[in-house]
Amino acid sequence: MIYQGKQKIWSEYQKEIPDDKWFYVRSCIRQNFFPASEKMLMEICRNILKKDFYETEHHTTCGGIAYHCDTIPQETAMTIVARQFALMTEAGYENYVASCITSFGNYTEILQTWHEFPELEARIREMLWKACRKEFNKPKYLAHSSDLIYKFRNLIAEKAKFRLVNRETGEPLRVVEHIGCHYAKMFPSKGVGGAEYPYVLAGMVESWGGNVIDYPERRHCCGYGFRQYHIKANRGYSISNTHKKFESMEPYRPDMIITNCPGCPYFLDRWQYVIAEMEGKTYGAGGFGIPVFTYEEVAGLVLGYDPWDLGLQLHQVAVEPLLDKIGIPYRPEDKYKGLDRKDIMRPGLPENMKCF
Amino acid sequence: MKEIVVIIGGGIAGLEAASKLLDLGYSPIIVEKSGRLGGHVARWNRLFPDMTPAADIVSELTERTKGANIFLNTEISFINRLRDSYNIKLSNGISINTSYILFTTGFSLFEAEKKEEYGYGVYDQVITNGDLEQWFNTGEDHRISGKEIGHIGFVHCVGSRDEKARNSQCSKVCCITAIKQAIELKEKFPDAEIWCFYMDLRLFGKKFEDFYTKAQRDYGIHFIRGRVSEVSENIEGKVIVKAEDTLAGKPIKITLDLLVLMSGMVCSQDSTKTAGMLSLPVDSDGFLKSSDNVMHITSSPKNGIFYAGACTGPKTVPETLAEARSAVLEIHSHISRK
Amino acid sequence: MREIYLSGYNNFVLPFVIGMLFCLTWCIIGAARIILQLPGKDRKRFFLSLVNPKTMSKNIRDWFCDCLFHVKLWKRNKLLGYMHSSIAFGWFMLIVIGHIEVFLYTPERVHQIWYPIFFRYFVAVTDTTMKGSFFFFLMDFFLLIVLSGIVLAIIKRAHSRLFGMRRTTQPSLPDLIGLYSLWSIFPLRLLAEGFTADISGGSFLTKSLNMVLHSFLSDYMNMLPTWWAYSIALGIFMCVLPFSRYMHIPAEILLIPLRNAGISISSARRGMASIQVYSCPSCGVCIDACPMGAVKANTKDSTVYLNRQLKRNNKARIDEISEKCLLCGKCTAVCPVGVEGDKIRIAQRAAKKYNLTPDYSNIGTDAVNFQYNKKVIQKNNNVSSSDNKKVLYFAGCMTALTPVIMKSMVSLLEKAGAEYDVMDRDGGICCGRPMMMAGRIGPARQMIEKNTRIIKESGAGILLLSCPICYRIFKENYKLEGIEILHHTQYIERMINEGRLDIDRSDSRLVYHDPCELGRGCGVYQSPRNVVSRAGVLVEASKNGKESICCGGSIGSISLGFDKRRPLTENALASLTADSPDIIVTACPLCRSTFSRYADRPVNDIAEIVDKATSADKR
Amino acid sequence: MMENIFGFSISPSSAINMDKVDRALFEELCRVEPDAVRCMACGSCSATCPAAAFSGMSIRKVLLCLQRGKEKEAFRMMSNCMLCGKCTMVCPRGINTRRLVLSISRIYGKEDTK
Repeated sequence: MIYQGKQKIWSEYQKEIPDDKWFYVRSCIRQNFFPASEKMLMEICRNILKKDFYETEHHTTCGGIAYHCDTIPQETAMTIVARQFALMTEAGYENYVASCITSFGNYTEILQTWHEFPELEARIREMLWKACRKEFNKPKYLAHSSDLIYKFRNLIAEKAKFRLVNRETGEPLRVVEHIGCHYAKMFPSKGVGGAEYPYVLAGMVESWGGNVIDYPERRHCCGYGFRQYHIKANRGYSISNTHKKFESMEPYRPDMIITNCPGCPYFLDRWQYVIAEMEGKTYGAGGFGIPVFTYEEVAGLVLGYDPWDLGLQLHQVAVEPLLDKIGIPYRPEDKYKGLDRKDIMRPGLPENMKCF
Repeated sequence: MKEIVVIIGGGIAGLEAASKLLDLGYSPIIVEKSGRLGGHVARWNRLFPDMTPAADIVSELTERTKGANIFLNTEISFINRLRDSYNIKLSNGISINTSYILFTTGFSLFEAEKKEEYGYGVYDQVITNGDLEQWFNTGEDHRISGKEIGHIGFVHCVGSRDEKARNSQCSKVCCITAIKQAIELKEKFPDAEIWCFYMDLRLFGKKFEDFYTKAQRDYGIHFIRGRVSEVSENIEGKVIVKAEDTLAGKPIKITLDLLVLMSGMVCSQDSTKTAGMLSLPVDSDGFLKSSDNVMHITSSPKNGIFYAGACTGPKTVPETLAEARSAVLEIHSHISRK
Repeated sequence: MREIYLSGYNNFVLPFVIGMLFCLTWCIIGAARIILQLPGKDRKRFFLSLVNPKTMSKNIRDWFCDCLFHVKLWKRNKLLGYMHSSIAFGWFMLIVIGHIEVFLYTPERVHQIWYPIFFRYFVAVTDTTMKGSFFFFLMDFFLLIVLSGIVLAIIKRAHSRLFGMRRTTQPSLPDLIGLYSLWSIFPLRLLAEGFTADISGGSFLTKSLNMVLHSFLSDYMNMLPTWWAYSIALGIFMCVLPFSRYMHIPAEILLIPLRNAGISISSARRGMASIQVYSCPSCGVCIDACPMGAVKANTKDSTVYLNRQLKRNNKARIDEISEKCLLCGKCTAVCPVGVEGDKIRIAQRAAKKYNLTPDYSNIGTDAVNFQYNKKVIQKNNNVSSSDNKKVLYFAGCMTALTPVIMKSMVSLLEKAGAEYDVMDRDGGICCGRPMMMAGRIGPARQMIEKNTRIIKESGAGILLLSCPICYRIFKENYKLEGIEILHHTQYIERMINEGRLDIDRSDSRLVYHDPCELGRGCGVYQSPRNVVSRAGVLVEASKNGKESICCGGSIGSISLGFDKRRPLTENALASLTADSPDIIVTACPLCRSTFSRYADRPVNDIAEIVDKATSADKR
Repeated sequence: MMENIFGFSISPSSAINMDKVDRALFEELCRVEPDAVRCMACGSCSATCPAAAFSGMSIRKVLLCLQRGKEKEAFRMMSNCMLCGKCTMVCPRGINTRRLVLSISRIYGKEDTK
C-alpha cells in the first residue's frame, strides 16, 4: 500500500463544503435505528461548532427507498425532492445538508438529471406548483452531514477528550470505514475522496487517532440493497453480501466499524447477530462482535459524551469492550435506563454472540 | 541551397524520417524535448514478434541520422506562419525558417493512475507495461526484483476502448505487447502462473497469432475474457483481482503477486499543444487529424505540414517506420514539384 | 537301406531333441491356453467346426495354401511368394519325405523323433533300386528348393525392393538368432549329408558335393562335426522359435481353424487376439501398406510392431500404437496370415479404463425429438420400380459438415420419385461407429439401441446412408430385420439400373477413391465404379480397391493430430492423381472434406457428380 | 452450518475463486494434450455438436469448466458426447477434441472427484 498514492487521489476529489447556514434534512430510518446520532450532529453543530443549523418539521421522506425499490416513478421522487428544496427556499437557506446517504445520492442524481435535462426540471416545477403551490430554488451547495463533520474533524479532534487509541498499548485502533454506496459511487466527484478511495470517514478516523484498514472487500455494499432486504425472499442475498464483507475484514482484526449511511450500520450490526445464530461465528475478539458506529456516535464518544446518552445500548453488538479499550468511562448498570433513568428492560441475549 | 525540413520529435519516426531525408539530400533538423533520442522505443527492451532488441533499432537509427541537425532538450516556443513558410522559434533561442514541418510527436502512455480502481500508485504490486519494459532493461524495480512472484496478472485495455477514461479507441499494440511481456515474464519466472484479462484479443499483425498460440501452448499463459473490475490488497500484501469470466458467465477472482496494466496509447499533450500553434485539427480519437485517413494519412490539412508515426493514432514500430518513409516521400514530391 | 548304428543314437542329436521337445511343449501348452482363453461359446463353436467336414476341408485347404504355398504372397509379388513358399513347402516336404523314408526302411525307428531328421547319418545304402534313388532325388530336389529360398532371403535383406517391399521389419534379437540359425540349417544339412552321401547314398546335390569334398578332404572325421553343427542349428532354431517371429509357423496352424470357425477378437490380449499376434510372421507387408507410413517416423506404428510390443507386453507403446492407428484396415487386408490389425487395436482401446462413461438415457427416441420430414413426397406413381419401399435417409454427422452431399442426395431422390424421409435433418444421434472405433463398446451399444428404435418406428423399408462410417456399423452391428441397408453408391446404382435417373455421361476423367469403411470395411467396390463410369470416364488410382490409401482424415485415429495428417492426405492424393483425373470422386463425407483441404483439383461426392449429370425431370 | 433458521440462509459466493481451484488434473491433461489450452473460444465445436441438443455439450465449455474447478458441470455436459468427431473437424485450431474427451474421461472422474 502506497499511502501517497491514495493522498494523490484524495487531493483530486476535493469537494466544496459550506461552512455555515445549513438546512438540514433528517433520514427516515436513522432515528429509529440509532436514535442519538442525528441529535448528536445537531449538538455538535449548534453547541460545539456554533453554526446556524436549521431543520423543519415539514420535511418528509425524499422518496429514495421507494424509488430504489421501484415502487414510485422518478418524476414522483423528483417532485418530493422539489418540495424539500421549496422548504429550504422558504426558510431562506441555500446549503442543503442531508442526513441520509440515499437521500444525498437521490438529490445528487436529481440535480444532475435536471442539469442534463432542463425540460424535466421545468416539468417538475410545474408539477410541484400544481401539487402544493410551492416554488423552489436549487440548493447552492449540497452536502452530506458526514461532509460537515469531515470538514470540522480537526476542530473536533482539538476538543476531544478521547482518541481512537488503545489505552493499554498506545496503538491506534484498527478501524474499518464503510461508506454508503450512494455517497460517491454514482457521482465520484460529489464525494470527498472520490468513489474508489473515499476519504470522508478515513479523514475523521485519522484526525481522531485511529488507523484505517483497507481490506479487499472494502468497496462492497453492506448488503442492505433495498430490494434485497425488503423482499424477504431476497434476504439471503442481503446477508450473503454482509457475510462476504466480514469474512474479508476478519483477518485484519478490526476494533470497530465506522459508517456514514443509515442502512449500513444497521445491517453490519444486526447481521452479525444473524450470522452468529446461523453459523455460530463471531468476528470480534472473545466471542463479541465488531462494534459498528455512525460517525456522529464516534464524534460524540471522542468528545466525551456518555455512551448511553448516545444510544449505544441500542446496538446489537456490545460496545463495552471498545469503550474499555479507549478508556471511556460508563456505568454498566445504566445501560438499560431511559433518559428519565427508568428501567427500559434488558433484552434477551443472543445465544452465539456475547452481549451485555 | 538544401531544403530544410524541421522534424518535431526525435523518436523512431523522427529519426527514420531524418535518415531518409538525408539520403535524398535534404537538411533535416530534429527538435527533441527530452535529452535523448529514440522516444518510447529507447525505453523498451525487446520488440515483438521476433524479440528484436529495441536498443539495436534506436542505435541504428541514431547512427543513420548523424548528418542531421539535432536539438535535444529543446521545445518549440512558437511557430509563425509566413506567406509560404513557417518561422519556428525554439526554446534555446534559435529560430528556423522552413517550408516543411514533419510532426513525429508520437504518443503518451495513458496514465494508469486515472483508472483508480486498478490501484496503480496505490498498491505496490501494480505496475504498467512501461514499468515492465524498463525493468526488463534495467532489472531495477522494487515492485518486482527480489520478490517471490507466483501469480502474475495482465490487464489489457487500460485506458483503451474505455469511454470513462476518455479514450474509446483501441490502442492496437497492447494485446500483442501483453503477450510478449507475459512470455518474457514467464521466462524470468518459469514457475509463475500468468493470467491475461482481456476484452478482445486483437492480434492483427504478422506472426502475432503464432505468438498468441505459443503463449497459450508453450508458455501456459492463461487468458480470461473479462475486464478487471477492481483491484484490492489483501492482508499478505498481495492484490486480489476481480473480473467477470465472460466465457464462463461467472465472476472470477484471483490473488496475484504482480499486476501489469497495459496502458493504452493516447495523443501526447505536447503534440496537441504544438499542433495548436498551427491551428491543426484534432481528430475524434484525440490524435492529430490527417487530411484524410486513407490516401493522405501523412498529410495535414495545412500546406507544408506532415505527420508520421503515432501522432495520428496508435501504431506499431514497423508501421511507424513505414509511415516516416512515406512522409519523407510525400515531402520529397512536394519539393520536387516546386 | 541298412542301419549302421545299432543304437540308432548319437550324442549329436541331443541339441535337436532338446530344442524340439522344448518347442513342442511350449506350443502345446500355448495352444491349450489360447483355446481355454476363448469365451465358452467360441470354444464350443471351435470344437464343432473341427468335426464339420466343410470347415475341416477348408482348414486343410487353408493350411496348404496359406502356410505352405503362401498364395497371398504369390499374388502380391512372385519373388516374395516363391521365397516364402520355397522355404516353407520345401522344408515341409523334406520332413514328410524323411518320415516316409523312415517308414519304408526302418519302421522300427519311427518313435525316435530325431531319426527321420538325421536319417542319412544312421543308414547306409545297400541297394540302388529305383525307389531309393527316387527318394534321394526328391530329398535333394527339395533341399535345393529350400536353399534357393534361403539365397533369396539373403538377397531380400539387402534389396527388399526386388520383392515389392519398400520397407522391411527391423528384426529383434531373437528374430536375428532365429534367422541366422534358420539360414544355417540347410547349408549345414547339405554339408552333413554331403559328407555322408557316399555311405548313406544321395542324389545330384549331395552326391556331387560328396565328390567335391572327397577330392580334398579324405577324412571321415569331418562327418560328425557337421552333423553336430546341423543339429545345433536346428536346436537353436527350435529353442528360439517361441520367442521369435518363427512362432508364426505353429501359431498359424491353430489360427486357421479358429478363423474358419468364425471366431472374432473378444479380448485385448487373450484368445483370438493372442493367436493372431503370435501368427504374425513379421514379414512387414503391413509396413508399406500403412497410410501413416507416408511419414517415416510412423513406420514403427504399423501392425507388425504392435504385435511385437504385444508379445513384449510394453503397455506404453501398445497404447501409443493402438491410439494412433487410422483403422483404415489396409494392414488386415494385405496380411498374408490374416492378422486383423484394426480389430486388435480396437480391442486394446476397449481394454482401457475410463472413469467417466457417457450415458444417453436422457435422449428420447420419439418422433417429437426426431421430427424427420413426415411429409412423404410422392411423385409419378407409374414408375416401373421393383423398389417401392419407403426410404429413410440417414445423412450422418459428417455429412452435416458437407451439406452438398445431402442436398445432392435429396435432389436425386426427388428426381427418381422415391418416397423418402430424412432422419437427421436437424441433427440426430451418432451411429455409434466412432465410439466403437474408440473401443468404447458400451456407449456405442446405447446409441445403436436408440437409433434402432427410431428407424423401426419410421416404417422405412430401406435405410439409406451417405457416410460409410455409418454404413459399416449399420451393416455389422445393427439388427434391422426387414430393412435393407444401402450406401448411397448402391442406391444410386439401383436407381440408374431401374431407369429412374437419366444421366448424361460427360468426358470428364473421374478417379474414384475407395473410402476405407466402404471398400475394405464393407466390400463395396463395384457399385460406385459402375455409377462413376455412367457419369464420366472412370480412371483408377495407382492404389485402388483393397489397396486404396486412407485419406488421412479418419476418425479411427485417436491421437493423430491435425498437423500430422497432412502428409498422409497428400500421399493419398498423389496416388489418386497418378492418372491425371479431372475430378476426384469419393463416397464419404469425411474423405471429401479431407481431400478438399489439400487437393489441387475438385473433390466431389459421387452423389454430387450424379446429381449434376442428371436432368431434373425427363419423365 | 448455514442454517435456515430465519427463513433465509447465507448463500456461498457464485464467483470462481481461482486461488482455490486445484489445477493438478488439468495440468495432467495438458501433458497428454498440450493443445487443450489453445482453444480461442470461437464456439465452432459447440455449434456443430449433436450432443449439444441433449446435454448442452460444448467441449469449449468443458475445457473452461475444468480450468475453473467446475468439474461436475463439465462431466454433465460430456455425458452425452458421442465422440462423432464433428468438433475435431471444425476446430480452426486443429485441436484433437476427441482425444481430449477420452483423456478427460480417463484422467478425471476418479471416485473422489466424481
